[in-house]
Amino acid sequence: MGARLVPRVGRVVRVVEEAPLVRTYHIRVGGIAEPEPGQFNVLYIKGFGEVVISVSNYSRVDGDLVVEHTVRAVGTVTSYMHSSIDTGSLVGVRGPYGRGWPLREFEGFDVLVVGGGIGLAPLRPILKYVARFRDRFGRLVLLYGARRPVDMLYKYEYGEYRAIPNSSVLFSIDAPYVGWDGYVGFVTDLIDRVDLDPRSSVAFVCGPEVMMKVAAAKLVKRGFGEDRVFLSLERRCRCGIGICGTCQLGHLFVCKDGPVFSYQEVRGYLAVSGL
Amino acid sequence: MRKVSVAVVKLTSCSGCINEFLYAVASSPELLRRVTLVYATEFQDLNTLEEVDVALVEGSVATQQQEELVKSVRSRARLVVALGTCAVFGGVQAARVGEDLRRVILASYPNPDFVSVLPEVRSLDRVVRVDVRLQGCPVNGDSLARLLVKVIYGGGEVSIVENACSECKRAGVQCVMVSKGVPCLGPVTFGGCGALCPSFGRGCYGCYGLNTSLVDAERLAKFLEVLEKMGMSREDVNSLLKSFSYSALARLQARG
Amino acid sequence: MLHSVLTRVEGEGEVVLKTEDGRIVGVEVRISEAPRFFEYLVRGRLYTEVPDLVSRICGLCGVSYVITACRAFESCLGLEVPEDEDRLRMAALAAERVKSHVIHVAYLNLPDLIGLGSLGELFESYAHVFQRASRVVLWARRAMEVLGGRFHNVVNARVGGVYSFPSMERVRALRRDLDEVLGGFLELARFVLGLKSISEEVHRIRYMAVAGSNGYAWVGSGVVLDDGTYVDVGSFENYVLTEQVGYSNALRYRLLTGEPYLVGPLARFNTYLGYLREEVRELLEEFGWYRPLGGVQQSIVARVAETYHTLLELRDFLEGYRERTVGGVVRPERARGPCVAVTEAPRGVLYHRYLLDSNLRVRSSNIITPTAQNLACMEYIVGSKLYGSSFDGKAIEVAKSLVRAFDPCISCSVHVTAVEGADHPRLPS
Amino acid sequence: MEQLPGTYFRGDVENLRALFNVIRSRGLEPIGYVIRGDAIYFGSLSSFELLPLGLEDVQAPGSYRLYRNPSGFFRHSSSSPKYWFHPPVQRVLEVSEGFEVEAVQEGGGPVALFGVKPCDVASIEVLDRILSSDDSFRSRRSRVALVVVEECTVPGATCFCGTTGTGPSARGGYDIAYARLGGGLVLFKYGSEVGLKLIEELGLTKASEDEVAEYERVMGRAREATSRLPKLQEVSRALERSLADEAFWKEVSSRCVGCANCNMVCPTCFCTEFVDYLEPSGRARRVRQWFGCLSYTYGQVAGAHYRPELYMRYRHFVLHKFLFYPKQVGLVGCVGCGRCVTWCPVGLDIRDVVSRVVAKYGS
Ligand SMILES: Cc1cc2nc3c(=O)[nH]c(=O)nc-3n(C[C@H](O)[C@H](O)[C@H](O)COP(=O)(O)OP(=O)(O)OC[C@H]3O[C@@H](n4cnc5c(N)ncnc54)[C@H](O)[C@@H]3O)c2cc1C
Ligand code: SF4
Ligand code: SF4
Ligand code: SF4
Repeated sequence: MGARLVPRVGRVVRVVEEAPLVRTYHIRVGGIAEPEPGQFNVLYIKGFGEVVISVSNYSRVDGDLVVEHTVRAVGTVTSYMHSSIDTGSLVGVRGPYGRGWPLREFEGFDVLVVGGGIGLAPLRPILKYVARFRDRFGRLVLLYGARRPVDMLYKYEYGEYRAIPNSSVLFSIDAPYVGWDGYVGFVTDLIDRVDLDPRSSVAFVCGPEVMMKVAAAKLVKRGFGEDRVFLSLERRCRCGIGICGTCQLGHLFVCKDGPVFSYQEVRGYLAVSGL
Repeated sequence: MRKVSVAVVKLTSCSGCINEFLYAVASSPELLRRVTLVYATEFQDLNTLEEVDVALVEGSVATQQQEELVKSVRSRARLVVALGTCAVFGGVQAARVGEDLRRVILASYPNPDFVSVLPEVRSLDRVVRVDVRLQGCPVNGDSLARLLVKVIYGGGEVSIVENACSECKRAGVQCVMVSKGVPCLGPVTFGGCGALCPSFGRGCYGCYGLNTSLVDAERLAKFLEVLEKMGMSREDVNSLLKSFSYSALARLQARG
Repeated sequence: MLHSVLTRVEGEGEVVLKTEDGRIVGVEVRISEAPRFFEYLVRGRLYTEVPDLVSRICGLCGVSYVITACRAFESCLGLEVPEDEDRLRMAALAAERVKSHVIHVAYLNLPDLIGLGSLGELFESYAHVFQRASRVVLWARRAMEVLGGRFHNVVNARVGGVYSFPSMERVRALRRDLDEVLGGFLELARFVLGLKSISEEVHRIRYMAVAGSNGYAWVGSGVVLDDGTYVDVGSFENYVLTEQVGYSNALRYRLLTGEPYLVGPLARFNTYLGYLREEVRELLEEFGWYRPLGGVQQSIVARVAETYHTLLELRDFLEGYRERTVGGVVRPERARGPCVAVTEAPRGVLYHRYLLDSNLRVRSSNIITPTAQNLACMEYIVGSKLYGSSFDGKAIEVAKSLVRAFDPCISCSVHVTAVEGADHPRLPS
Repeated sequence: MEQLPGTYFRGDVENLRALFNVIRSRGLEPIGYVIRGDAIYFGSLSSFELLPLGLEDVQAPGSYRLYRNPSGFFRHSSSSPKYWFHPPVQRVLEVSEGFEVEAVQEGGGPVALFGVKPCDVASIEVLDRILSSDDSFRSRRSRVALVVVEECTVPGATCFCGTTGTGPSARGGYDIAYARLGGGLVLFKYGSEVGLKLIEELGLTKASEDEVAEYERVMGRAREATSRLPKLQEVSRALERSLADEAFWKEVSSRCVGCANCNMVCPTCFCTEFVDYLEPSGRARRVRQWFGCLSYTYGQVAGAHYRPELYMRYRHFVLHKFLFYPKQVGLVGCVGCGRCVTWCPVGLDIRDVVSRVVAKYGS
């Protein structure tokens, strides 16, 4: 009787090769709700398992949704997706789940988006959202870092981001690379170069956990309130709806209390190793 | 319909795991239809080893020839599966390691000069890179079938590491250690057998191998104290561990 | 020149035909399977641990090993096995024989008889045969799971009996499925027995089976030779000669006279023909096979007959089965003399001997396996057939099919021992 | 409906049997502790004889023995109500070759918890809250039409339900509770209208003042025996302060081998993993099964591990029960049954850990 654990069946309508080992799947599916920025779906790959993947964008087509999921091949199911799931393939979709970025709460604020690597995926809907409701927010700053230029996601969209009025976009890569004239170093270094007034700004961060911790600490130091810095966390997620228990971080369930948390909520837990 | 080519390679072992493979394919005609055996000395005559999708390797490496064989298998196989406790840990034959080889041979053979084996008994991963480990003496044929099907479809199995106790409890079997005072290695042994021994009312003797992602040398030593109180000597546990978990034990000792 | 010709046997071995000027001048059965030194591995172990360990000698006939070891210790420690527990263990032994025989008949031997190279081909062209065989094997597997815990390395046997009785429910389910399995098996049996390709060739060979068995050959007090000579298990080692040859990792055995001898289904069949059940006899008569078998290639007939007989015995066992509680564990103090036992493993006489020290730990042991006993016989039969003939594809085929008819299980044959060396105290005879 | 003071009824085991039969005759399936072979399981009670009435369990850290003893008192075994409410292995999905997804439906009629201990009843309430969005659990939960509790007159040596406030007497959430006192006397009380009706139907008479006094004396003793640990609020507070004390957690868990027996026997541990089966034809099945946070994979993700060391996972187990559960569902997750103490093969004792943490970090 696992009604909530039963996926809808969708079809992959397009696959975009983003970067080495990263592909974006556009999946057309009916009967699921419109996702909020920062929410995720659970994708079921028949016979192999489910994976929790953020919605990186979506659109509507004739009453169906086309949800975009940017997937990095790292383990069993995701690697199988890369080798065997292509345009035309059927994929199970459950969701959208979780608490996304609190954009409504921060209308009128300047928005700082900090992403690292695959972490840009759940942040992308923020960019789309701000672009769509441009007048509801102040400045928009995107800081995005990757290991190498080739690892950067959504390269084809950077023009679009830059074209958002009153916005700036800064990139970084980890180590020097031929032809790269942008910043070299940690993306968190870029925080120093941002001239936002912390008192009227909100920060949304997603990337590897160490990067998020550094970013949050830096932002707080710069004057961002701990309740104005939001992180999208990761733990082992199986059910997506808080009944399998494996995603607990302290008393929080990453899947249903998160994945987006204010730094205030999780700072204590993140400070203890292995909690 | 996708087919995978499979090589079944036997090293030092008893053929038990290969027979589980035979069961795995015999249990489902559909599975059999999707497997092309390209190398299997046990079942067929044609025996040149070419490129294969999957090499199922049973047994541990105890001779020079086996070392060469397994390296050549590795170079030709996309996926190398260490099949069973011998391949994963060394197997019962590893219990002789560290003993005077001549004495060992003399226990079985009148003329030791005719027999040539290496002093070490190595698990597969100490000789070549291993992609999948399926422990068990013998390996569980149903798990093997499950893996094969996933490989045929182009993927693999999500790994879950837990000890035999979890299976025991899920199966509703009452813990023999706690309820009968019977020494049992289940608490430190990889799951996978479905808690077979406890379900027959006896203690686990560890044939799925010591789970070193859970116990370190210190914890193991403390656990052995518990077994000792139940009447199983340290010596006996150690010989069981050497028989079924040799390489894991060696790893623990190396870690200190 | 040397030519290696053997595959499709359990384990690693080869038959080498030696030639001079294109003529075959010698045959060597080489066991290249790496030795595992079980005689050494069991040293110092408590007798209670030995059955689980020696079970690993062979992935095909582990129950035989377990039961032989258990019986060896029970005899020297004076342990009585409750009758129900003994019957349960013997039923597991029976299931093992079924499994082993059907695998050999259908998967390993049949391709020879119908001219196919492999299991895969058999499956393609004889799907029905394959499926019937598989069904029997799968049933036997389930039987072993219910009775002994699993297909190989069963866990439900201990020195003194068993660990627990399977539930009635599981036993009933087995019984329920047996009828269909038997029906399918009979079709397979008829197909095999009706094959014209079973060689009528006669080999003049000595053979040996377990003696003193209650009914058909399972376990006993000793062995009996084709000429009726009875040898008590206690003097078994005095009646066989052990030899070791440089080209093989397995020891081999001959009778005291130097003659090679055969153990296994054919030996049992010829010795116990009159003990086969009525239904088996009728089936054999239908195809003219109710008579002593003359050549090793006819072993397949013995295997089919034994399988049928055993399935029927198992049916009786399952029908009479009652769930019980197991007897308590008795802790014996000391062993009276050497611990010896013989069992009919699927491939023939299996002999174990252990000496225990005062702490009931193994001091030394000797395990003589069926395939090891058959090696000399294999060489003899292949040699006498091919000696002097020209080396060609036909000779290779002949050699292969002859050796395969023995169903050599090489995994176990390399664990053969031992002439008493300095290390082994000689047994009092 | 609350028990009116003084409204206890007296009876004996035969009345219990009568109650059992009435319940069955109403079409309810009694579930509770069932004798099966040489062990006690939690499941369907097809007859009154299967109740472990003449059995006694003797528990200690790492040890459990069951004896036949006509006047003995049975507490519980390793098997808790979780086996029934949140089965160890559940099929979730069946998916056809062509990707038609079918949710596994599970039917079943109404049931009555019969003879279930207060701690275990409390554990169901905990599961109720934590698994509120689990359809399978909820459907099983909704089948419970009646609750008959057996109060613990003689608690076991590892029980500490008095501390957790979950026993030894029934706390509510029951229709009928009964206590087995010496000399075959069984004292009944009701917790609902339905319970009262049933008691009346059984024709039970009111208990005497002496009997009630005896009952209160026995229960008082039982409460005292199970209340020897520090107060729960203090435990939570101390735990909160101990979070980062690596050395402490390493020390208290140094004998743990990560077998996860504690998780499996704990009536409120609910964590599950999913396993995917694929048939050669392309048919697939998803199965959900109990998974303990002491197991290695707990906290592991592709390419990283959030709780790589065993002490971290042991710490999580303890924290979850006493610190996180209250924040998650407003109830302490430990119901004081002592199972994790008894069934830990090395006898690690959560009571010790709790006492030590309070000793070190208490106010
Ligand atoms: C809220 C959230 C959003 C995510 N969004 C994305 C995304 O947009 N793009 C992307 O590529 N990845 C994302 N991930 C990570 C993604 O879930 C894992 O990479 C994926 O589950 C790995 O599965 P696997 O089967 O390939 O790996 P395996 O290592 O084989 O894992 C087996 C199972 O463990 C669980 N698991 C393993 N790693 C993780 C992990 N890192 N996080 C959560 N569960 C895990 C999954 O259930 C998985 O099926 C997200 C994770 C979370 C928690
Ligand atoms: S933590 Fe231990 S004592 Fe508490 S409810 Fe769980 S098993 Fe019982
Ligand atoms: S203690 Fe561990 S296994 Fe139990 S519910 Fe909590 S997190 Fe899950
Ligand atoms: S606390 Fe005990 S029962 Fe729990 S995992 Fe550790 S050793 Fe096992």
